Amino acid sequence: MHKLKPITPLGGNTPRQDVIGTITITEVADQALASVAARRGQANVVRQKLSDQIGLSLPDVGNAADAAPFSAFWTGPDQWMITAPHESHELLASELKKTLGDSASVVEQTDGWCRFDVAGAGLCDLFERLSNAPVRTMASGTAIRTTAEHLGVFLWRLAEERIAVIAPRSSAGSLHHGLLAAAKSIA
Amino acid sequence: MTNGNRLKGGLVDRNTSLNFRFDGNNYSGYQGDTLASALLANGVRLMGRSFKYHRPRGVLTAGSEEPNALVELRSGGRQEPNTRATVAELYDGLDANSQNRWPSLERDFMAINDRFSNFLTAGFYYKTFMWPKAFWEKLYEPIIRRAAGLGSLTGEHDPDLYDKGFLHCDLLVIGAGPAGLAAALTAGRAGAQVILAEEDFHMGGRLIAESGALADISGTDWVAQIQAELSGMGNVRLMPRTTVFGAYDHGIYGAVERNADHLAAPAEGKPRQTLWRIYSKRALIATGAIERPIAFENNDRPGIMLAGAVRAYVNRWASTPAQSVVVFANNDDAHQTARDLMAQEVEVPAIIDTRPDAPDVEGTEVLKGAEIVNTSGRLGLTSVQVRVSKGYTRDLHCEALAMSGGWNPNLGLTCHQRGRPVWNTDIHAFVPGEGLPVGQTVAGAAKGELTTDAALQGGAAAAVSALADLGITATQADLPAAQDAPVSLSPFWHVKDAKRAWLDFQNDVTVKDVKLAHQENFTSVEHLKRYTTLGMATDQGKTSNVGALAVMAELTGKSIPETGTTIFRPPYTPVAMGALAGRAVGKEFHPTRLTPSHKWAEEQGAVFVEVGNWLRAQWFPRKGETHWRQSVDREVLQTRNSVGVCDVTTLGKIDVQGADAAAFLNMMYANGFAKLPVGKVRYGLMLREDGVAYDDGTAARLAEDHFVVTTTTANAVLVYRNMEFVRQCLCPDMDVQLISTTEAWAQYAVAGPNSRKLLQKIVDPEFDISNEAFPFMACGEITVCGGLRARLFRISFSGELAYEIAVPTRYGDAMMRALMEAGEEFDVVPYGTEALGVMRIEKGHAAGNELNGTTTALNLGLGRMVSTKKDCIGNVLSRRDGMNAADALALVGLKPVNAKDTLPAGGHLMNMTGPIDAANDQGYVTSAAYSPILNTSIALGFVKGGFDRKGEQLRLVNPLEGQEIMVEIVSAHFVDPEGEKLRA
Amino acid sequence: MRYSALRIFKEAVTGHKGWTPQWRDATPAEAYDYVIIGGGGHGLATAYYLAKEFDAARIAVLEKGWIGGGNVGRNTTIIRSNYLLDGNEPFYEFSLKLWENLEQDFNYNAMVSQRGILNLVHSDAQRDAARRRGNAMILNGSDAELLDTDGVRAMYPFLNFNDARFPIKGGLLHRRGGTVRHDAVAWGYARGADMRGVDIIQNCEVTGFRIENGAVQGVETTRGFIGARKVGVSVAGNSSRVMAMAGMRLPIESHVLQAFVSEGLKPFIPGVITYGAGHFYCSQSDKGGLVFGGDIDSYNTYAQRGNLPVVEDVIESGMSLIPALGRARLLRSWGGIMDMSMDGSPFIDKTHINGLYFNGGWCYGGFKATPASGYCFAHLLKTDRPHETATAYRLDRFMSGHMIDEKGQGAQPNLH
Amino acid sequence: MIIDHPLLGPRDAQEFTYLGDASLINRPDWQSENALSEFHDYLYLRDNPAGEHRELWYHEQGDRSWLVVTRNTTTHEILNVELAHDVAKAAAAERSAQ
Repeated sequence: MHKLKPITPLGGNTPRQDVIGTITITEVADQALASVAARRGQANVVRQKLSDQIGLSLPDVGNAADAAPFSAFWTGPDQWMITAPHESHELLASELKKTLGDSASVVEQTDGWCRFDVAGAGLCDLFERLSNAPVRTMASGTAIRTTAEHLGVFLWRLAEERIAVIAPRSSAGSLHHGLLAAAKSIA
Repeated sequence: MTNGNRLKGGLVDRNTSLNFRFDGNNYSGYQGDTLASALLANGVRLMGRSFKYHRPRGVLTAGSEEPNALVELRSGGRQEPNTRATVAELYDGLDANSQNRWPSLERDFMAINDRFSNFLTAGFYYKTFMWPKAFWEKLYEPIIRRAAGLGSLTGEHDPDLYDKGFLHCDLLVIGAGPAGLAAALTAGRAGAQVILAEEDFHMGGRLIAESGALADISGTDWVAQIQAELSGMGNVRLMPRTTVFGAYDHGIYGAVERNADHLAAPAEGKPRQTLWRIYSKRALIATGAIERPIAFENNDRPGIMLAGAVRAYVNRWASTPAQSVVVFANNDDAHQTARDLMAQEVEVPAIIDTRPDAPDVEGTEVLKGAEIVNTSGRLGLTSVQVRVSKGYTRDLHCEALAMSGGWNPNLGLTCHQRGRPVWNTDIHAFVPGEGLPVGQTVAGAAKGELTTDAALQGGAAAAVSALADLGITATQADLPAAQDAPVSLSPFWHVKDAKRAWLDFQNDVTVKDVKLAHQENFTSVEHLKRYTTLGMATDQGKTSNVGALAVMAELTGKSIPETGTTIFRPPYTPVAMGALAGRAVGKEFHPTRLTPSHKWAEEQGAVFVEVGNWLRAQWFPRKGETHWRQSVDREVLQTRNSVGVCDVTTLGKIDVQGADAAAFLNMMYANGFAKLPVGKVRYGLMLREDGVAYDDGTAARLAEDHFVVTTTTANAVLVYRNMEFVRQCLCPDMDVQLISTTEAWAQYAVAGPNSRKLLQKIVDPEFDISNEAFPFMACGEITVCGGLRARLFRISFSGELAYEIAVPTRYGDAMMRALMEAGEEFDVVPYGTEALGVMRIEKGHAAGNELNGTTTALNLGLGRMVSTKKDCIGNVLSRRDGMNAADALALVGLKPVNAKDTLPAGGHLMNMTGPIDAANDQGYVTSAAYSPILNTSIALGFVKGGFDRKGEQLRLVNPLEGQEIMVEIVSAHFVDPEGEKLRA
Repeated sequence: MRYSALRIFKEAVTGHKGWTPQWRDATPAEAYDYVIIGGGGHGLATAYYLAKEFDAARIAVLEKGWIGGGNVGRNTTIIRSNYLLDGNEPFYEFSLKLWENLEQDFNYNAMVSQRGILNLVHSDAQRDAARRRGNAMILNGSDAELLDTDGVRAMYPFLNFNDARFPIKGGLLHRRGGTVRHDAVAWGYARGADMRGVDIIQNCEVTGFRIENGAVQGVETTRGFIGARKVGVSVAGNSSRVMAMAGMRLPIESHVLQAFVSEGLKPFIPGVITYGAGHFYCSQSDKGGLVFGGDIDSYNTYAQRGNLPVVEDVIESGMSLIPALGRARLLRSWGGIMDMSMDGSPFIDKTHINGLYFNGGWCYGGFKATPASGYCFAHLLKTDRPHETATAYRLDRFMSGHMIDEKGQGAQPNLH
Repeated sequence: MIIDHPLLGPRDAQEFTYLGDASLINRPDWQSENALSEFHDYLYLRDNPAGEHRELWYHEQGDRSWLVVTRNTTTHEILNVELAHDVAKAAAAERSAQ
């Protein structure tokens, strides 16, 4: 095993957590990500294979789906992002590629992104200061790609009082600053 | 000072006394006061000076339409000029100053303008100040500029925070007067998502300003009841202190919420204001009406106010402008002002009504068919001169005058798109016409229905109908009985033969100015406004436009609607720039992108530079180095002599997969990619469809159906967008999938003769990276440091034996440290963008300065790369004659004839003889650097026909900085022109 | 009537009874030698110079609404001669020289004010580009100075030198650049043209061209047919609409550019500043309003209004450059329709139809070009040859590959 | 503005990048006899109508779809939104059928 020590998107050795008022903002670095894009005309094959082999039924437009330890959310026509714990599935993309073969293009995306899970009462007050997404009417288990703090982000509603915001990793600090500022503003 | 003009009752909290200062004097008021109401209560009528003539002015209105009472509020970085005293909420310690006067509000030197008003008519400046020619800019204009403007900015940075956000609703109700409250109540009870926005800090509109709006309950009490019910509804959001300022496309409204303007300063971490973008399915304009003045001689003295405003001060704020108030009107509505004043025992010497048939009012005399012909009082009204009948005038002593020429629907937001108001002959005012923004309706006084009853009923009905459009069934809320007296008004715009009768108070536009505009053929409304500056002041002519139009109509002999109409532009009232900028200020203006080695580079003391949104290490100073050149030269030399490492993560990376991936890249790049073997990298040039080069990079073939493309840092987003365009729109039948992986991989260039040796210590031993096994332009998926997945590319930007190695970003920091540690024995150096730039210039590689969006493959010396054997973006149009001239610009190297000269990028090139001017321009220098290897300054540049001019000498001219340097045209490949090092 | 200080004095003491219309409301004659379509700045200037410099007879300007109601009445009033490319800079330098003598020339104070324009730079690459541009300006007879950070600070101490996301590293100063009272330009040209016999016909919309045997005979209008030997079209954002009536498609798209003005303030910004790291440029009018703008809204439109994202983008840029702006208020915003060309540069050219001439594609830079555009168009109309400073502004330059692309953005109008 | 994305529903136009006339989908044949003039007309000439306009928008901050939006350029009313990929496929099918 290699000896290289990872750092989190915010540059720490361990993920950062901030509590401001009722809001908790947690840096999440323990999830592997892989994009799956069906090859031409292969969308049904991809759905079938993932359903058969890992029990994951790929979600439709705007939605997410879970089949522990995997989750998936829709990112574009015939495209999804699949997540799984990094600890056990660091090579998620390779695993999926083995499963899917020539039916899909699979790309490792784990470190392309930073993720903050924002939780607590007042969640919607916070996100309506960051994004034009209609967060108050977003159901649990839906995901939307939009902008926040001048960044392209995914907002993934994990639960009534929990939203994951997934943004380009290099801008983690700016996004985090925006989350903190909005949290202070509503605290 | 005492609150001598404070009356009984009102919505001020007499238990909370607040101290404040105006122009250095101390006063006190109550919670619930505005600055204007508190000043009036303290007997202060003089609050400002007009823009042009510096006339003494008092408050005219009780709302955001105020043209006169503008002050500088707060001080230092928080000083806000032109704050309307009528909407500034009083807080303890408020400090305000009058503006546009010197040395004091009472004695204003510039009031001399008023004496010369005969010379300063509308447009006078277009006709003079032209002689002698130089005097305009040297003398006249500086004087005019100094005199211009109202309040001032201190220039200090605004210390407050601003927030921004987005709201969604079924129904946005704008205005919480009777119409708005009835609508919100109706929609709220129906379960719709409702936002009720009110610019005032107190909901209720005229309901809290009038004494008898409702029959069986006080307006204030009813408002409190309804507000309580609405606050209890989860589906209704009440937003007081929120001005909806603009109606934008598709039901989007801009609004600004003043979170902390009623406090001395916002609390720590809290915003002063919040800008909201409201996405509404339907919107209801319930913004009420604005009263209009009457133009007569000297109608602008402090103490002369709108009648409805006087009622608001009396009823809501329990302050009267004076103890003796005359009323002047053309309608019944203003008579209520007299009643309300008398009920509070304020003397009303008379009501002057222009209508011969005006009704009587108990307790005062009504002078019917009379008009005011002049007023007195330099700093405040002392009397009015009334023409009671022809040839007979009478002086009335008073300290305030409440005037009313009728009411104009407040229809600004209906005009922000294409809506043009239409004239309504019942109320003699413009009402909203056709072409309202989609989804918008209007109710109440804003629609021209001026009674309280009509507002309540109309508001509720409008809500029912708006929700019906959305499939939501609502029933009209039960509403109280209300005042429903019909509007009784006889149009009266101005008293004839006045010398100076003001229409636009702030900008000092009088009836005479309109006459002059007419005389000079500025008769269209647009010309009138521009020529006289009517309606151009901070109130956008809310109280003046219609009156001026009426005067123009008289002059042209046309009706008012034939003469024109007035429209308004966003914002409805002026909006603080801070709110429009939100959080995106200072360092947060744009997101900052950090590279994987950023933390490590910081530890090394690197100097960083902005490259787009990225921060990259520019160079790494070492102890003892005092000039950046020392660091950069060292980094270059050490890399060329041994080995250096540079973070190149910022280059765009796009993963291209699919059965047609190779065919797709063939379309994207000017050169061919179909035959690139797996395990190899190729340099590629991308053209725009117009044949101009715009990006270059590499594509590595990892499998038959899998490429990784790199782009320049600057163009990563653009190239990806273009690729998606080609994929989806031009080649829809290809099997290709794209995704950006720029951020997923930390990528380092390892360059220099010892780079292989260094990497051999990092790359796991099962991967042979010897020259034979892994030659120039090879690539492969490998592992490093004992099993970490990585990608290795043998490519070189520096011209040295070099590699780029990529690992998952989270390990980028550790990888950098590992490379440094492994390289210790070779004296490895990290190098920054500056050394990178020097080495690429030495090698003659084009970069952003050369790929400037106007240069072609031919210009860059890459003409042969553009394949004629296949289709690709840009190949057809690159063949146009004008882009293939014999003397086309050619990328060449330049070196100084005198090795000590420094070549400036941006210099132009001239032949050795002949004039130095644009006609003789031979080209320009794109990039320049000091080459520590060659011990001289070198440059790249474009020279006309330059490929055939090697060895020729030119003059590099830089007249901007007074330079002229002799240079020689050389090959752009200053180092290793044969590329032996690359392949070593 | 000649305007003078004496005249103002006389009128002031006699009750301003002597002022006459600044231009007549002419009714259309049956035919003219020259019909100019478009009573904006360029159209009026064309008529003025045709009458004054080229002795042309019988000229009419047709305006569908009121003169000066288009972009000349809704811009940010900047004049400058700081272009990079050979096809452009001589023309804009010619224009600036005409500005410098305009008021005496047409006896109207348009308040030409050369308070300087400063283009800020924020990176080494931008400085290199500024140097190349500054040198091109000087080589074409214009003026330029390269300032370092301290030089910028000395002129504008209130810019963000503390916590700027993109630090100011200098600027290119063009001292002869400045501002003009824009409406006065339209009125001054109108008055000057009117005095020389030009018929200015308002509320006269052109509804078609009468073209016979490949030659224009005149125009159909809402006020009847008007014959013309030569017709010049100068209608900015409406170029495509008007030229479509002659069966032509143009390398032009119409886009909206928003502009903004703050409440009146005491003197704050002496000259014109442009931000190099965001979409923002700003000056302060003689009345005290900060006049500023940024980027176009980016989509094709004929609606004279914009949307909120661009408003926010412009003001974010403004605040990041001038942090004191937070306490000033935005008073008004408006939109003008820009004839955005495919390379960002204009056209002053004949068409394939005899007697039909086209002037357009000014993008959002038309105001500063007004005098030279009018002059060069008049020159072309009268002589059938391009003026020496406007030879590059041809309609066929995309076919021949001679683009004049200052920004290097290629054939996408919303990027210029 | 709000664009009613065929897959995602109403989205703020700010998430999109605008390109221009949807005729840019109909790229000429590079081997055509008149390729130069066809490409000139394709790339440079525009109808630029005041009224209905079919135009390309890219959902850059969304699902990365290119859309063909039919919008009135005088009112900004949006009349139709299609996936450009579908439009391009149909056009390609039509071309090959000819």
